Amino acid sequence: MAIEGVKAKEQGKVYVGNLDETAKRAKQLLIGRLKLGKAVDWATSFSLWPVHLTTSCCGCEFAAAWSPRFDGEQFGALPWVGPRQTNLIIIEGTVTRKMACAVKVTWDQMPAPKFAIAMGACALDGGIFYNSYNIVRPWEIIPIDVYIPGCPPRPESVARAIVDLQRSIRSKGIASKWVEEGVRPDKPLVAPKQDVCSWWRG
Amino acid sequence: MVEGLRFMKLSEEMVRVVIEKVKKELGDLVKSVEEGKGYISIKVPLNRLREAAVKLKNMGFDHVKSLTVTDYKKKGVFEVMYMASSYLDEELSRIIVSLTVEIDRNNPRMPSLSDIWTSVEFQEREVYEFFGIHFEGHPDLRPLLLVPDIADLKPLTKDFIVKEEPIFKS
Amino acid sequence: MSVSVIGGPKRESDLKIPGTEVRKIEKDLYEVFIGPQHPGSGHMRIIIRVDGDVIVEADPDMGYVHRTMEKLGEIRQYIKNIPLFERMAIQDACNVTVPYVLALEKILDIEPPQRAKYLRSLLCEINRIAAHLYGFGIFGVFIGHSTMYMWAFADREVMVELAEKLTGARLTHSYPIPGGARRDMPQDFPQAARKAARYMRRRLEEYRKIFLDNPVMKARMEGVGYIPKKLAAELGVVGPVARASGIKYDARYNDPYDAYDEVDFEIPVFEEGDALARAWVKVEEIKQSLRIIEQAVDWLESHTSEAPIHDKFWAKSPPLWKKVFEKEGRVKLLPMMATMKIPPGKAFARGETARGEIVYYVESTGDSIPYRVRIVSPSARNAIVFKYVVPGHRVMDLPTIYGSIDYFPPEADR
Amino acid sequence: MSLVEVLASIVFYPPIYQLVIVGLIVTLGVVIIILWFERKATARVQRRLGPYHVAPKLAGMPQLLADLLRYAFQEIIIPRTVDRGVFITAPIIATVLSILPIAVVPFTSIPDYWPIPMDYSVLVALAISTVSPIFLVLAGWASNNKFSIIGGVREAFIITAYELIAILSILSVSAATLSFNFIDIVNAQMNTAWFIILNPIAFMAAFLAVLMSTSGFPFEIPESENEVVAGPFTEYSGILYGLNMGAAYMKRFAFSIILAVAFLGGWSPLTPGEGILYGYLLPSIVVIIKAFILMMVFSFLRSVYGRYRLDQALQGAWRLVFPMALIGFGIGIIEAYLGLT
Amino acid sequence: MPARPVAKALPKRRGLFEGFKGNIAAISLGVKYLIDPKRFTLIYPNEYIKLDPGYRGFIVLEKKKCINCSSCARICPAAAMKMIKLPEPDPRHPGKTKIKLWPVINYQRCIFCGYCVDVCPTEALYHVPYHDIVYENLAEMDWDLETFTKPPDYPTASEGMPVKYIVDEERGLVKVKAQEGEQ
Repeated sequence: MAIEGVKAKEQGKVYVGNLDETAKRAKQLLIGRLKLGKAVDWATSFSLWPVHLTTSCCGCEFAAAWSPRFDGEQFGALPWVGPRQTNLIIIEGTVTRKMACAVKVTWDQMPAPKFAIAMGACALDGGIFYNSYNIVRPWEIIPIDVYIPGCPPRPESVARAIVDLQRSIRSKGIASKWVEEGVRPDKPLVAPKQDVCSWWRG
Repeated sequence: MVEGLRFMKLSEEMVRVVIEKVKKELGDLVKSVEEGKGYISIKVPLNRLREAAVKLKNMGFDHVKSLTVTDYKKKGVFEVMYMASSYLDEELSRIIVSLTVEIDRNNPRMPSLSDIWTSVEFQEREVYEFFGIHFEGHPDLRPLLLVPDIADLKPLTKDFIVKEEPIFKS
Repeated sequence: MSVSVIGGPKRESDLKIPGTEVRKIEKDLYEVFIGPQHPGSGHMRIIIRVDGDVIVEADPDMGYVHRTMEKLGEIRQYIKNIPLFERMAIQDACNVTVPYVLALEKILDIEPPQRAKYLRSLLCEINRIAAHLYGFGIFGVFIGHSTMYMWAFADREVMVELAEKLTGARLTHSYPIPGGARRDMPQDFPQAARKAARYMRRRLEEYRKIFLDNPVMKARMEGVGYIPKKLAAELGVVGPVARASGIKYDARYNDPYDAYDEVDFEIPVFEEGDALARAWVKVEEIKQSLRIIEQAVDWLESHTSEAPIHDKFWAKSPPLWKKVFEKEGRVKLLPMMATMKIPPGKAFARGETARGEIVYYVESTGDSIPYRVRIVSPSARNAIVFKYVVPGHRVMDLPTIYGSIDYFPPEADR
Repeated sequence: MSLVEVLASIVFYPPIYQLVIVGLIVTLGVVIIILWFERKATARVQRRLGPYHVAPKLAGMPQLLADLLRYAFQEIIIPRTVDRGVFITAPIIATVLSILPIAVVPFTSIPDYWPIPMDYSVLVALAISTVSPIFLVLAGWASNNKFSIIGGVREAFIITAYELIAILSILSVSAATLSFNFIDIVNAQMNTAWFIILNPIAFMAAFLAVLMSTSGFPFEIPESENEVVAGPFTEYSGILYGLNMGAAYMKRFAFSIILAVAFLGGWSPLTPGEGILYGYLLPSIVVIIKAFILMMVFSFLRSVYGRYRLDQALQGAWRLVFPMALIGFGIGIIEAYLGLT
Repeated sequence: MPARPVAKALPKRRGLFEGFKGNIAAISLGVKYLIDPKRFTLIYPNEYIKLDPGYRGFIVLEKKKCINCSSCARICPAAAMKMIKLPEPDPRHPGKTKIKLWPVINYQRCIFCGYCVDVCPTEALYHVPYHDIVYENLAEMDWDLETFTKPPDYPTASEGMPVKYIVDEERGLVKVKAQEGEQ
């Protein structure tokens, strides 16, 4: 992964040798020769851990989707605390101007391959707050894989979205493609740039 | 049943008693006292607001439920209402009094009451960002909810216009 | 499996990445930003300064869910505001909208029929239990007890199921309308409600065993976040927080609305004022809500079914309206509802939601949209607790206090 | 010798068997199964299903495999602010050290199959087990993240509290048998009764100490997610986090084996006989099963308890569990004096 | 009999013994549920909840009944329901067209409040009792008139079997099979 502002030579230079090069070789070996691609897709699709970022009131139904009646854990999805260990973000409703920065930062903190689900009318086109002066459409800041309509959507809809995402990961080979080539086959990893943190930086 | 905890539906009689009491207590401070729908409106001049607030607090109105500001653009004033009520006094807790002042829309400055009623502290911060009313003597007057660039627009004043979409699809 | 090197201050401008700026703080204080991406803060941020393990300063940074409801309320027709304000606390939808409807009814000077009052109160109490269980679950997971979360959410589903039977939506019921309610009770509802009430009572005993009387959890809650009665009155805290501190205040009692002056229930008041007492207030309130549900269901069953809406909106309605009501129990709205003009006036109404008292101030100038709507929600009033009660506690007490006051950011930020 | 015998003699060469077979392969399997069990049991108590769709017929057993594989192929993010050397090496060293105690615990009484024959195996096992937490503290410190540092400091506090208790309570067994050798301890138990019956107080103390050291509920304080995100591991991603996650469970397994040998009679109902099968393999399976049952108990507690506050945990450790360990030690001395063992 | 505040006190239990008892009670309750979990989990794609007919799900227009009054668009709180102008042959003046208004819905915004259904003077709009449909791109959700006039595809129904939840006194909610013909 290229980082802006760092010379190509400096990249990947860490204490324990050239990790980037090592990782590349390992990738070639594992995916190319051992045909682990299918297994990676299978593992990723059954290990979608959503990061614990509650943007708004759809969080109620998000919580209910992991409650005993709908139990999101049956899909192997476990809401997790730190963004570094997760690979799925569920935008739960309205994203306000203040929250947009948090969404963007959280998304950037997550390791690839990562996925995003937009939940609720507010996360699609603002819902009932479509003309509010304080909201941001989340698809303007991060690339969304699945959209769930409803206000709030039923917990089954969240389950439906996870099932759909799992199927598309397996059928399109998103995770293995990422491991091999470092790109998402279907979508760019980064959405159109919009500086949502400008209010913070001042 | 404990005496004093007896249930009584709020009657006009009770409201009238409280109005009399307020009138007696506040004396010449008030411009007018009248009964509104669900509250008693006490209008006071701006320069005697703090005096009136102290007296109300001593009467037993120990907290503020709502700091309501209305923008009357045509009149050129902000109407600021401190809706106070009581927790510790069983009888007064049924009544809500609103301590109302009008301030100039173009120079929105008024004394802060957050040292009299602590419960109003966050609401004064909120009013500060939404209307730009500067509360003199507030310990911590910063925007509370909004990001700075929107707080500059003073979104709850009538100058800030939000449009609704028409019912026809273009 | 590739390695990326990101972040970190390299240049002066890099220092401005949110959360990483280096600022000088007096003394050896440690500034920790809790939230908004953080399980212990929900969708808000609390900036705490820590001296060792003790918090010396807490600054709640709200507004992450500020969705400008007061402004949008000023540009929308009266009836459209009901779903709008409902989004403040969707797990407590009926309770937050009833006071708005009450304010409108005060200006319109109409009184809903008795049946509508009972229906609204019934849904309010179902919502109250659901919201208390929601709060319980969040509180449980905040102090690490995931079973409490799961159990509370499992039992909340029973209440959600009841509400769905009654209104046709899981959470966002949009149930009360000026002058009445939108649906009548279905035939099989009373039986289900009574079963649910009996089930819930038994479950509360199990909650006590695994959570409230569990020595580990009790140690976490006892004496934490102590708010004395005087301080509670001074800070103006509401709801279970106030009642756990010995304040005998409940809008259902002090300013009764809907059917609350006809049903028999208690307002539990505790003196201890700590997190444990706040948890117990919720348990006792759930018990009382179950009583109200049973009474309301009895009343509704023993009275004949009629449209739960004021005659003003029903008497002149076309025959189709009556047909639909008889067949499905659904109250159809008159098209004039959309652009209904309300006479000029100002009204102030309060109601008791699960988290405490919510107040609405509605000002009308005779137009079809309100001139001003002011909402002060319970969480907005409880937010002050963070500033005045949290300092002096340990870092691990912050989630306990947060959970015990049942703070719900979308409601606080409006 | 036939090929099978040659292979068996290599595989069951004690250092290889204990470190590679039991220490790596069995431990990995046990961790995967116990994590699955933990999620399933918690789900049962919480009235839900737990992992299921990954393999409906196996009740979601491969769930942890999927998680591990996902971690292995995820991007590893190393922030520029961290101390890279320590950041990368700390979890690896912690993982290795956490399974090392297994190397000195004998699984049988036949001297041929002792990994490292020595008279002080109890002391060595305890000594090795005290090293690995230091690398967790280091991991937290190297992450250069406020939450990690708070988590690291909490870990350090917890170490001071449980270390003495763990050592003292396990040494009470040594006191009772007047030996620092696990073989003598097991033999003594086979002669009389298990130490969980002879000295339940010491066992309780040891149990709680192990719970604290592996941050199991109700002592899951360093990683308590509601204040400090993931504690020392906040900045870790990909396989490095997987290692960190696994290290705690591996450590728990190593401790469980020590407890099984010291308190639950080791290979007790079984008397090791001749040959690899009866002399080494079966006894070791008995020990592993006992350790597994202990781990199941540890895991079950997650569904009943929340977590203590840091100061309460420390207070409990010093005020309640430490005296318990002392009393247990006293009981051990009395037992030795009375010649019970 | 109206409300009344009642002062209550926390149960006072202290000491080592009470703590021990509390631990035992908690653990035994946990074990009880470990043995008999009383669970009612919906195994989602294999089962789906058959919702009550009164449920406010996706909205469908019966074009025959619609009288083009635009009440629904006027009452929609989220401005999701919009009127589109479509030319159609005028029956009274053959050869000429006239503009008619038809409602269309945008599920990017719809909040499922059901106001449009309740306000419709001819019951031309109705709810279908399902809600769990997701989309992979935004444009699909802005429905045109043709999509709006027929019930949306429901993939879940072909994958699983319908279940219903009933309130039970012992177990809270109980999952039962929904009969095919049952409403």
